Amino acid sequence: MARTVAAFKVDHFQFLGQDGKLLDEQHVPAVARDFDRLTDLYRLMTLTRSFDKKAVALQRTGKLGTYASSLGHEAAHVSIGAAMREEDCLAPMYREYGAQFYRGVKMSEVLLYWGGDERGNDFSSPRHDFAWCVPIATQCLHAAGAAMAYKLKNEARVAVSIVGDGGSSKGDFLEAINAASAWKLPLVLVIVNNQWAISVPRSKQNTASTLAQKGIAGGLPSIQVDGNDLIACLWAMEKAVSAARAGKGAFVIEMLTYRLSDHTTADDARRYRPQEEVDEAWEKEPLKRLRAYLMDQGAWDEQREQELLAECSQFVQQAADEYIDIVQNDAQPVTAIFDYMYEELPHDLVEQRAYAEKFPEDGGHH
Amino acid sequence: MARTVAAFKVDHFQFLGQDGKLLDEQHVPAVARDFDRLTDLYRLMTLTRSFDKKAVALQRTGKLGTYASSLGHEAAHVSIGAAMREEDCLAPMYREYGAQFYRGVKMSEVLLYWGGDERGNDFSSPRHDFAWCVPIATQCLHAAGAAMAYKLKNEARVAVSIVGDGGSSKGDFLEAINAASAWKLPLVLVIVNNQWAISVPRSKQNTASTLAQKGIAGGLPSIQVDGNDLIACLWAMEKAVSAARAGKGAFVIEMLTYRLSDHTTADDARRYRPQEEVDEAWEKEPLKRLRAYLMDQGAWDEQREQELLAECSQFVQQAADEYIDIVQNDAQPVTAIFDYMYEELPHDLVEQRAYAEKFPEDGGHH
Amino acid sequence: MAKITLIEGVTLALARALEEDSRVVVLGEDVGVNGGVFRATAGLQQRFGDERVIDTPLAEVMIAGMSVGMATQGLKPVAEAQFCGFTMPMIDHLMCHAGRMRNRTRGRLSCPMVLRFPTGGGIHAPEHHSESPEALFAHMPGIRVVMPSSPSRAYGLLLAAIRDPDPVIYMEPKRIYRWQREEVEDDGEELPLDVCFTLRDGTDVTLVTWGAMVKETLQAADQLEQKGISAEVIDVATLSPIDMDTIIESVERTGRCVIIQEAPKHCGVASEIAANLADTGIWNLHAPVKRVCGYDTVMPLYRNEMKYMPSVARILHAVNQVLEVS
Amino acid sequence: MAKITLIEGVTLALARALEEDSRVVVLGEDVGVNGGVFRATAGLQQRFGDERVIDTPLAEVMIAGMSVGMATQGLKPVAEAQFCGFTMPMIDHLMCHAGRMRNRTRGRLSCPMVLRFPTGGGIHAPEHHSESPEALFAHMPGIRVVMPSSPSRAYGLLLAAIRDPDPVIYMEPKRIYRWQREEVEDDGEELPLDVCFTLRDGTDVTLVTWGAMVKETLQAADQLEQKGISAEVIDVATLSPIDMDTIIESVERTGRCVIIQEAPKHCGVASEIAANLADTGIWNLHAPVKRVCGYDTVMPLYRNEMKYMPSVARILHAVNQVLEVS
Ligand SMILES: Cc1ncc(C[n+]2csc(CCOP(=O)(O)OP(=O)(O)O)c2C)c(N)n1
Ligand SMILES: Cc1ncc(C[n+]2csc(CCOP(=O)(O)OP(=O)(O)O)c2C)c(N)n1
Ligand SMILES: [Mg+2]
Ligand SMILES: [Mg+2]
Repeated sequence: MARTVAAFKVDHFQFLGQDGKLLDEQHVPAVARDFDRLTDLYRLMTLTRSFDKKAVALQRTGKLGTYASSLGHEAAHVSIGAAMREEDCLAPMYREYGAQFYRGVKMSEVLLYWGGDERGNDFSSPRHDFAWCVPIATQCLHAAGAAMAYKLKNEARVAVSIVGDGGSSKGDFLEAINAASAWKLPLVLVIVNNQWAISVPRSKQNTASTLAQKGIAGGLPSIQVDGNDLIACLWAMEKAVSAARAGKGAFVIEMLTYRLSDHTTADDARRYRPQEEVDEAWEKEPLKRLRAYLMDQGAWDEQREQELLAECSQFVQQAADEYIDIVQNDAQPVTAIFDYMYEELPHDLVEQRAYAEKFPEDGGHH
Repeated sequence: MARTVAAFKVDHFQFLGQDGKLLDEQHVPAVARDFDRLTDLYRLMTLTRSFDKKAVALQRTGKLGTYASSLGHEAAHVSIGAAMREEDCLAPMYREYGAQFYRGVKMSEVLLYWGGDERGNDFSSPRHDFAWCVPIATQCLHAAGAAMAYKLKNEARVAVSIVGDGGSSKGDFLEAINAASAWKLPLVLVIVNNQWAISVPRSKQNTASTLAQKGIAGGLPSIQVDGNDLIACLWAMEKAVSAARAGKGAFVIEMLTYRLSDHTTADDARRYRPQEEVDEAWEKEPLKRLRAYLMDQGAWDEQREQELLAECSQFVQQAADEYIDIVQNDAQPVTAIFDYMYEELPHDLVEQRAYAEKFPEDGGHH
Repeated sequence: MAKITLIEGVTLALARALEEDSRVVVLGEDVGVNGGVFRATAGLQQRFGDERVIDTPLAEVMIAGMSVGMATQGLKPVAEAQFCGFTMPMIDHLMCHAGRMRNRTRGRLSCPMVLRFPTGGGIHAPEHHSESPEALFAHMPGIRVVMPSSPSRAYGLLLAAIRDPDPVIYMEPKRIYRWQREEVEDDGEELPLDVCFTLRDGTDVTLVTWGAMVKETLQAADQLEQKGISAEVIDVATLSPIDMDTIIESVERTGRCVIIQEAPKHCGVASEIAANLADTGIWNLHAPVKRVCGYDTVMPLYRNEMKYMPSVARILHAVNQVLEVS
Repeated sequence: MAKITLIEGVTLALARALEEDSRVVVLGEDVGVNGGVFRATAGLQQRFGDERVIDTPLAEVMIAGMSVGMATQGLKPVAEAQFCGFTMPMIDHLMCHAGRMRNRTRGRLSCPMVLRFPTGGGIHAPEHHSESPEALFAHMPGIRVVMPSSPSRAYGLLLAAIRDPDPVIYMEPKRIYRWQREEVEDDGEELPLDVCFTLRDGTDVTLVTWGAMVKETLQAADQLEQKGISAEVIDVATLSPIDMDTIIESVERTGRCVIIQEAPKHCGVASEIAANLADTGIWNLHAPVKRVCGYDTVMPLYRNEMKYMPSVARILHAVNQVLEVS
């Protein structure tokens, strides 16, 4: 005898069409009418894209190491930052600058990090956010731990972690879902599904119809949104963050977007994906869509756009200059290799530090 | 705008009631009428339970190391063995003797293993099955690898792995689901949910309503069965194994049962769970139920039961004697520590082996 | 003052840490109601509640990863791994995060966590319950590794580990969990995390060891004494960083050194100690430095496990080798 | 015969192994269409199809665990980890299963798998891309650890690793992937997995190293030669087990030894070599054994990474130290 003991579904949300028109004028979240907020966020999305361009240029001219672009992810990333409070905690992967800028991370910090200088991770703010996380998906468990800490300390704070479509295959992410379920953690797990994990397409990660449904493993509410629609992303994030803050437990959100760039500046995506796919994705990209909407609604115009672009390029140039200045005039000494290893340097490192100081030329000749 | 992009459910299957009556005479799988087969399996379940009792007794009298009992799991375990073909591959955890006996593993081998002798893992048959696996859930990925091997080699073979309710929280299991989905592997993932992971109750693993739904993360068909109902277990296993063999991909089956014993002989479950819960579980145990059914159907009677019990106790005594004989009269020499490390012993181990032989007394005095 | 065992020293230190610092949280599989499979956390959940002493789902990566997360956000997680063999999935978060958090963020975040677990063989346990993986942890930058060998050191070193502002691996030699009883005052006094303990003074040879092998090493020293040979016995206790000064100072006096470790020999902690002796300690050596170790094999299942581990006979054999040279 | 680089030696060996043995399967993240992030598997999927050269989901535990499973069931998986830092989640399956399968089952099952990955620093890569974790693997029983330092050794050792009936970790020193070109005949000749290679004969001091540090060590030997000092240079190549005979025989002639390793010093492979010199090699030593290593710190981000790694200057400094003694 069979009886159904559990049933689930994954809903997909989109409010803003590719053309910048609302799909359904009647049913839109309030934020769709908050043009001040939307223009602010649009400005940040634009700034993020300007930054991205500058960072890639710095890399191409040998002034920056490998850099992971956020091109095309701006709506997803900015919405994540915008939905959080300062006291909440972000556990990013490595390309979500839009979220971090919103939260107060400086552009020069991003550049320092990719420029091979640990000071990039010493965010001016927020001081408690996690650093960029290279080992894929491990940040999800750090966020779960942060959420656990807030819960145990009775603080109304939420932890948010971001993972990619690739990273969603990893045990760390899946164990984070389970942990969130076990303890009803104030945790939001965002999957930024940009269709590619370096050269591996989403379809090779698994054959499930959505990635959001991974949350069902823990019985978590799990939804999918158009990740190029800022309104949908923000609506979903706010819903999830406020549920988490209210003690209702965790949420999984899959944001469907597209990596318009190479994986990083060390990658050449032409080796593995057709240009037509990329061209098509450009049609759906998030800035154009939001700009069209705002213009349509009279909240934006070409002149403000031009002013914004000029402002942005000035701003990112400043950040670049700041970065160059630091690495050229204030490089970390060799002792910086030792000085942050422990609160108090153990005897073996005291010795090694002194030894290292004997070789001031080291590293120079390579 | 919302649209549902994926929908799922988990069905629960039970055919045989606690009282040994079919829940619905009209809808039962064919095996429910195959009394020859059912009595065979009932015999093996009974034998497994006799073995279990003997093994615990050996441990209590100092003749065996820590032993993990299978008490209460007999329907689940035997069904797993019975649904597989010899050429299929089992990746067990550590207490599924019923499955292994069906497949040809000898009782004396089980005793050797828990008796601290590697020869227990040198199964006389089937030679390709995985050994007992202590690091929880890792066997799921070995089974996935085996399934991948069969798929790549175009062999119509199926890999089956077993994991507990506790183990279902671990990344290895969750990554195996993902792998099975990615490659449509001929893999059956069985969760034997016996409600406890040592002292941690199922409810603390996560708050999802079923464990079967973990399979939804990979879009795998995922069902739950009454793990004390041999007919339901066998029906589900056969369905899953034949789908896998036919190239239809993987399956997740959660079998709901109960660990009637301590976790292992090193554990004392009275420390953490109420006797009433255990008493209640005894009402649902698998042997009684199947026996009642078979008797009801005229396929079994008290005399055959008594004969069987006598046979079983003779059989397990033989196995115990065989085991004791081996460890007393044919102990592994110190060189056995070295001789299976590599196909050809490297020079460092050749030296260490010769050195070890100089200390024949070693180990004796502890 | 009651005489307590090594594992009771662990429990006592955990209780005091939970008592004195509300940021301390104990977590792991079966640490709550059950009080741990070895009873190391017995009674703690009852006393401090299930928000301070937390049973986790069965997921070691999760335990490690969440401990890192909790530690960065103002708690002091003291996580338990149930057995040494099950720490392997935790290595990723230890190596890639716990040991790097402070350095990575230039001190903005830190990771004051402890991972404690029973280690070593000799209790007739199943596979994966009897390994000695300390060398893996000792090779990780940013992480201290400690192993006590007596009830008082169990207490004092664990307190120090929990109070330490950086990550510490605390390995408990389970074979000697209940070997000796000792009076241990619950005075909250910690022991330093960067010194060796000289357990016995001697003049002819220095025996260096840690954890459960302290037992056989002391027995070997006893037997040597009966033959008129005076062995100094040093318990290294902290395996990263190692207090080589104490060891080298001893070898300066004895001229001879045998290092005893239960773990496999190749690239073990004993190798590090011997390597230091081959460097700054070399002029003091009157004989080769011998290492008496577990073999470079898998730890056998229990019937042969004691054949794997260094015995008193093997220690004496090595001591004879270094004494023959003169 | 074309002159090829080290990484091309890897590709050549992979192609030959795929060609000669239908059981060989290459798998990993981005190894297929993309040909690997370093191009080590370039062209292989095209040539051998996507059932022989397989792109996997992003899940290292899965790659390791499935490789173990495949290896027990008649295949020879050659798995790639994308960077050294991402092998940490694989340690569980390597330590608990790959290295134990044969022993555990008394030879019934075996685990002929290879895990290969780029290792070491010096290419300005992001965090976790530049570590040298060989000591962790070398400490694991049942697993061979190999690191080539030239195109021909890359080819010959990888072929041997793949043909080996037991698990082998094959670490590729990415800093010298394209350092030198060498004529390598694709003749299927393997090189032995248990010997050191003497790269340069000398009489005054023995320099022992492996992987990318071979570069600086040879440079140091050149500079020493100009000062009239004759340095022997040994590439250890196989780090577990180590061919100590070759090293000890060399030190017997030179009386002096400096070991150079990029990895952190504490409990590294250099420690093991020095420990052996302190034992059986001790009577040959005329000076302390010096280790020139990476620091016991996190590998810095790229701006300081070369300051972390042993430089020619640091090697020369250590050589001077051991030569001053006489
Ligand atoms: C554990 C681990 N394995 C491999 C890598 C190498 N790597 C870096 S990014 C990446 C792909 C990530 O894809 P996805 O998760 O989809 O994120 P995206 O880069 O697309 O934003 C890989 C394989 C890594 N950083 N960490
Ligand atoms: C990775 C790992 N962690 C911890 C353990 C210790 N341990 C052995 S059995 C067990 C509980 C397993 O529970 P479950 O998965 O439900 O299986 P059951 O024993 O109930 O059949 C634990 C924690 C282990 N063997 N492996
Ligand atoms: Mg992606
Ligand atoms: Mg269970």
